[in-house]
Amino acid sequence: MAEGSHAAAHDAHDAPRELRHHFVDMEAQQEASALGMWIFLVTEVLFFGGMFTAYVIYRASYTRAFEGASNLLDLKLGAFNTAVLILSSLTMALAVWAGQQGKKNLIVLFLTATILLGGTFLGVKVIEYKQKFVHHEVPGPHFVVPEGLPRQSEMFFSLYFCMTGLHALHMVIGIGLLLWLIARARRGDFTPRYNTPVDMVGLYWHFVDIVWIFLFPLLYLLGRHTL
Amino acid sequence: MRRNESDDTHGHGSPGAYFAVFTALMVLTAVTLWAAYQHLGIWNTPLALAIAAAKAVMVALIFMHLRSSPKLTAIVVATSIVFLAFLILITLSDYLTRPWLPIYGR
Amino acid sequence: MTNATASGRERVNYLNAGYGVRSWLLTTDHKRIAILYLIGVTVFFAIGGLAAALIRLELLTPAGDVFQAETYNKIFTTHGVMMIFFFMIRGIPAVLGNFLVPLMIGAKDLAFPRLNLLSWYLYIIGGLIALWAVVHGGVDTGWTFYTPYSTVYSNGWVVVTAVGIFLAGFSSILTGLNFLVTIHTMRAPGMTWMRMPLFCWGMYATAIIQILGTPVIAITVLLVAAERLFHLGIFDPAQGGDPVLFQHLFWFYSHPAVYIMILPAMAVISELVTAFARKPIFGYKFIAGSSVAIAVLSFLVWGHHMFVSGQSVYAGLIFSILSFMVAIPSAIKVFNWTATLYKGSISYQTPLLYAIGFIGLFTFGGLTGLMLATLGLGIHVHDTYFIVAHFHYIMVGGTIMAYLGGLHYWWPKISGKMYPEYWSRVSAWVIFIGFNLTFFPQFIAGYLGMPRRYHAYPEEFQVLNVMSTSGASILGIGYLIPLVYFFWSMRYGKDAVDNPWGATGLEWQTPSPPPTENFPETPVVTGKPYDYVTAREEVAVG
Amino acid sequence: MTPLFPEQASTFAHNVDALYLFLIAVTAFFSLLIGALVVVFAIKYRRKATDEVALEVHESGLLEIVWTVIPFGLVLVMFFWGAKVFFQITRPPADSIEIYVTAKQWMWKLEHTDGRREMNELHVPVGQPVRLTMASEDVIHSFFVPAFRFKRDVVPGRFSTAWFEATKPGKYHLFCAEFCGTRHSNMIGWIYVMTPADYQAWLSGGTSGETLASAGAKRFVEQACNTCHGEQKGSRGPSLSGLYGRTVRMQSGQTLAADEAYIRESIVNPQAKLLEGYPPIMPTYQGLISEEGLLQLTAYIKSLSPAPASGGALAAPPAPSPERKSTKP
Repeated sequence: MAEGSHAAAHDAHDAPRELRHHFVDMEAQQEASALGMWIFLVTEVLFFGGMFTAYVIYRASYTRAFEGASNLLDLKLGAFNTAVLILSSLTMALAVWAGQQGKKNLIVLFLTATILLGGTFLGVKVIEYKQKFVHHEVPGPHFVVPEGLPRQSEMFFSLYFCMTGLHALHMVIGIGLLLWLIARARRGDFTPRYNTPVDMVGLYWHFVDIVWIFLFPLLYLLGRHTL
Repeated sequence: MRRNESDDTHGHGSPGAYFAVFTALMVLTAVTLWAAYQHLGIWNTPLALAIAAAKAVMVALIFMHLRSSPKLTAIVVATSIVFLAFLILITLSDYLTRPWLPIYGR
Repeated sequence: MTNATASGRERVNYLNAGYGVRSWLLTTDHKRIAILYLIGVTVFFAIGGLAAALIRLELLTPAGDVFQAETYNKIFTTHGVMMIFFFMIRGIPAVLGNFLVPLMIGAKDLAFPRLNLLSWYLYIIGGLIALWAVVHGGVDTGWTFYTPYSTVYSNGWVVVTAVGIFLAGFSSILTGLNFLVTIHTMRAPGMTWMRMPLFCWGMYATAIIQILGTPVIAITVLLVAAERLFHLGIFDPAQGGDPVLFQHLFWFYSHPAVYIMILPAMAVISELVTAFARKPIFGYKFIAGSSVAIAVLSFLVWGHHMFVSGQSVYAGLIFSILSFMVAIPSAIKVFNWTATLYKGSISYQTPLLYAIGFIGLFTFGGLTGLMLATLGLGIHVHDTYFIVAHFHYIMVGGTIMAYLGGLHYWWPKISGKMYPEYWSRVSAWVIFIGFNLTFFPQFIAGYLGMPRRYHAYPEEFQVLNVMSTSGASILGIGYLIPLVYFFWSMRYGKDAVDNPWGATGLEWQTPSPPPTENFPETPVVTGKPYDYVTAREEVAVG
Repeated sequence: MTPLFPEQASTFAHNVDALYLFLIAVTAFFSLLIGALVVVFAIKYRRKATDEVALEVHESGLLEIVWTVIPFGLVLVMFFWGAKVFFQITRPPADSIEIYVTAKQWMWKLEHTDGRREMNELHVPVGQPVRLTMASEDVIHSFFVPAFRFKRDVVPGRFSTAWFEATKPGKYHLFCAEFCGTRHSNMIGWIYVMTPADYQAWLSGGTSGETLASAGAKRFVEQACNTCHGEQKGSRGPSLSGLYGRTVRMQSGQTLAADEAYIRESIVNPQAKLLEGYPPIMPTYQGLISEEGLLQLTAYIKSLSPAPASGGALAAPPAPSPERKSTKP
């Protein structure tokens, strides 16, 4: 890491207006933001980690229930959503790239694309959830154990809803952040010199993508070959 | 440890690299779907997870610019993985060793 | 930049930089946020303390004749939730850490000042929600929220409390994140890692735990809430869930959380010992390294809370040996503090009294912790008053002693006023005596077999409980005295000089109280910390 | 004056107390050492002039090593000693009296194998190991007898096992040690340890109801377990006679000891561990049989195995490559 900060105070000439008073220069500020964001993502890893632990334990105990219940998920929709989310990661990466160039219109374009893709993902998720409600596969008092499956398939759906639900919540927050970015981009806030917010939201969005990259095989692809 | 300033790509990726990664991610998604239907014995899940991990690494390295980030960032990421492993593996060790000591009586 | 060197009382400092309510509630100055935290932490401590008083009142007699059983259960839950989540975990990092970390490393503020303010609001909102839940609705699960009692059987406001704890956890994460980034990126020129004050090392280690542990409790309480609301079965045995899994997830955070409470205390003690011995700390690298070692090891020992829970005996073995390992860095710290006193120039001012009290009580409390890590013995004393006594020795005898010691030590810097020396010594002694009288008998009661969380108890434990309750009354008075004189000193105390103790450290090289920007000029660090020999001339002036 | 130790009334008590005394000695030694050093230094090196500064004492790597290694050695002793006592407490001998415990808010139900039931009271003979198989109907409870120096959580959804051997006739407290709700502190009872003669007298007094195993046998038929788990050849499920205490082989190739935990799991989650040679057709009985019923069924299935010779063959854990016993009837 940097050996402390550089001695030169920033009060001298042209301090950029985005520079907060307590940082030495823009680079120190950018570095702190990036580190902060990464550390935040660490907390997110462990946040989801609690549920992954529960998943691992119960899947080991109730393998057959999990495999059977997993086969009740709509693989087509799940795979489609995976593709959508990967594509949204691409547009997000391009938005960050556009931000570094300071190309206002491109930023807005790519961010809009990302929002649309994120919205598509959530829309498909709503369809999937609705199917579960219709089939009484939502855990709780109205749950009906699917035919031919052990009773513990309810546990799979408990975890399915918790994990995808929290993931979807992260998507919703992400879309909110993207809208905020678009507003700022249209105002012309982002320049080659200052585009940290785009960068940070990009990190967040990619992280949410990574979570899904793991959720997809763990939830949708269990025991498909046994059919 | 600061990035070089006047780097053409700002030390970050370029659209070309992004498209390449995107293609690889889509291909791997297809592979994992295909693999899920193969009879691989106990290896279905490990393979699916390995593919997921490969995809995650690509997203992190290229999309998230981890490759061109300071070393500290890599340490931060590694820490999260190590502690996640502590949580899962140590908890699992309890469950896996429970049947080791049979409790008999008469 | 403001000219902060103007002499005399009219000097602009962070306290008189603005007076309106807005200037406080919308401040991003880490020092003002520290004061906001001080107020919040004190209020929640008072509430938790009140609950403690009611507990001790009920336990004065064996029959449960003061409160209904249900009321009693709600009271001890209130005590635990308030003290743990809203006082202990936040206390030293949020108040002293917030105030001192930027000062000690020569920065103008924390890296993310607005985030810092946000984290205070989250803390206060979370605290008020939890308070509303435990007081108005009532929660009777204990602070541990063991399932399936909390998810299926309890009638209390578990979900609301969970929301409060979740917000407080988020706040704690943001504070930790802020400290980590600040310490990494904002150190003054010349402030290398090995020149950093040990207080900052302690805060750094604490922040690591906050970052890595807190998310797990956050998801765990969310799952508990979800289970209550939607009847999921993740921890419900009726649906195939395992209550022991809840305990794993809970203690994965809640054991390291103990170190969130004690590491900052150790960090304070390191500063106090060296300042009042006027001698470089003995074994700087070992104390700094042991903080980080504790932070990492603390994540590997949670299962010693579960020796009788039905976890695998082999897991028990692993957790036991690892728990012993975490004792070693703690022992290293105690030995190094003691060695620091050797051939020092020791001044018995109040902060040192607290530090010495800490060393004694922490040593004893820590050693009794070894008994709990010892498998064969831990089974007998688990969930008895022995545990209660042990962790109060660490939490109250350790953390609160250090917190008060640190508050006295840095009070001149925080408020610009001196506290009354006589009364502060009296209170230190009253607290020490009251504390021991309260909690030592509980070790005996625990070994005799008195289970914790009992509303009524068999008569043979009464003598010990009467001792404990009388000690608690003394302890309560001991805590009231500083509350009074700190307030008093803000108006009537003597003005503090910049460096009243002749201590080293950047925080003493700036005016008391410091200007908003912390330092008139960015300081440059040229030597190692606690270099009293080099600093001698300045001391003579001070 | 109150005593400092509870009565020593089990075979664990002496061992636990000896360990405790050792740890007290260590605690006292280090607490006094640190306390004395702090006080002596504080007096001897008190500041004499306000501007006085300590002369630097150089750091000593050797000292750091010494005070790392000594505690390390000490904690290893504690660990191994503690582990030894721990294994004594957690491994019941094979020839014990069996007691079946059902915990519920807020009472203990204790059943003897002959069907005799007690409420918050347990009569046991002195000098004979007693083994507890415990189940909870609601939340987590914890069976704690201070005079015996052991406790064990009773976790819903599984059997918890504990054992003790009382050494001294008398009346001892039974506490619930895990917070279990409003009347947690009322969930206490008594253990009566009796001389063999008194115990016989107690046994012969009063009527004992139906034995646990025969109650279990009834349930076995009620739940139609016998349609699959019959003795005849070609049954859909394995025969259960002689199952308890055997090492069985799973489809996964794993071998397992068929103890109470296994029997219970096979009823509530039969798919978890599939016996080699049998298809996964058994439905789960989770939520369909009460805890008491599960205890009775377990007692019944256990009764189908011959009683072991005391301290006998059952105590051995499954070896890595066990002797192949046929799992088929």
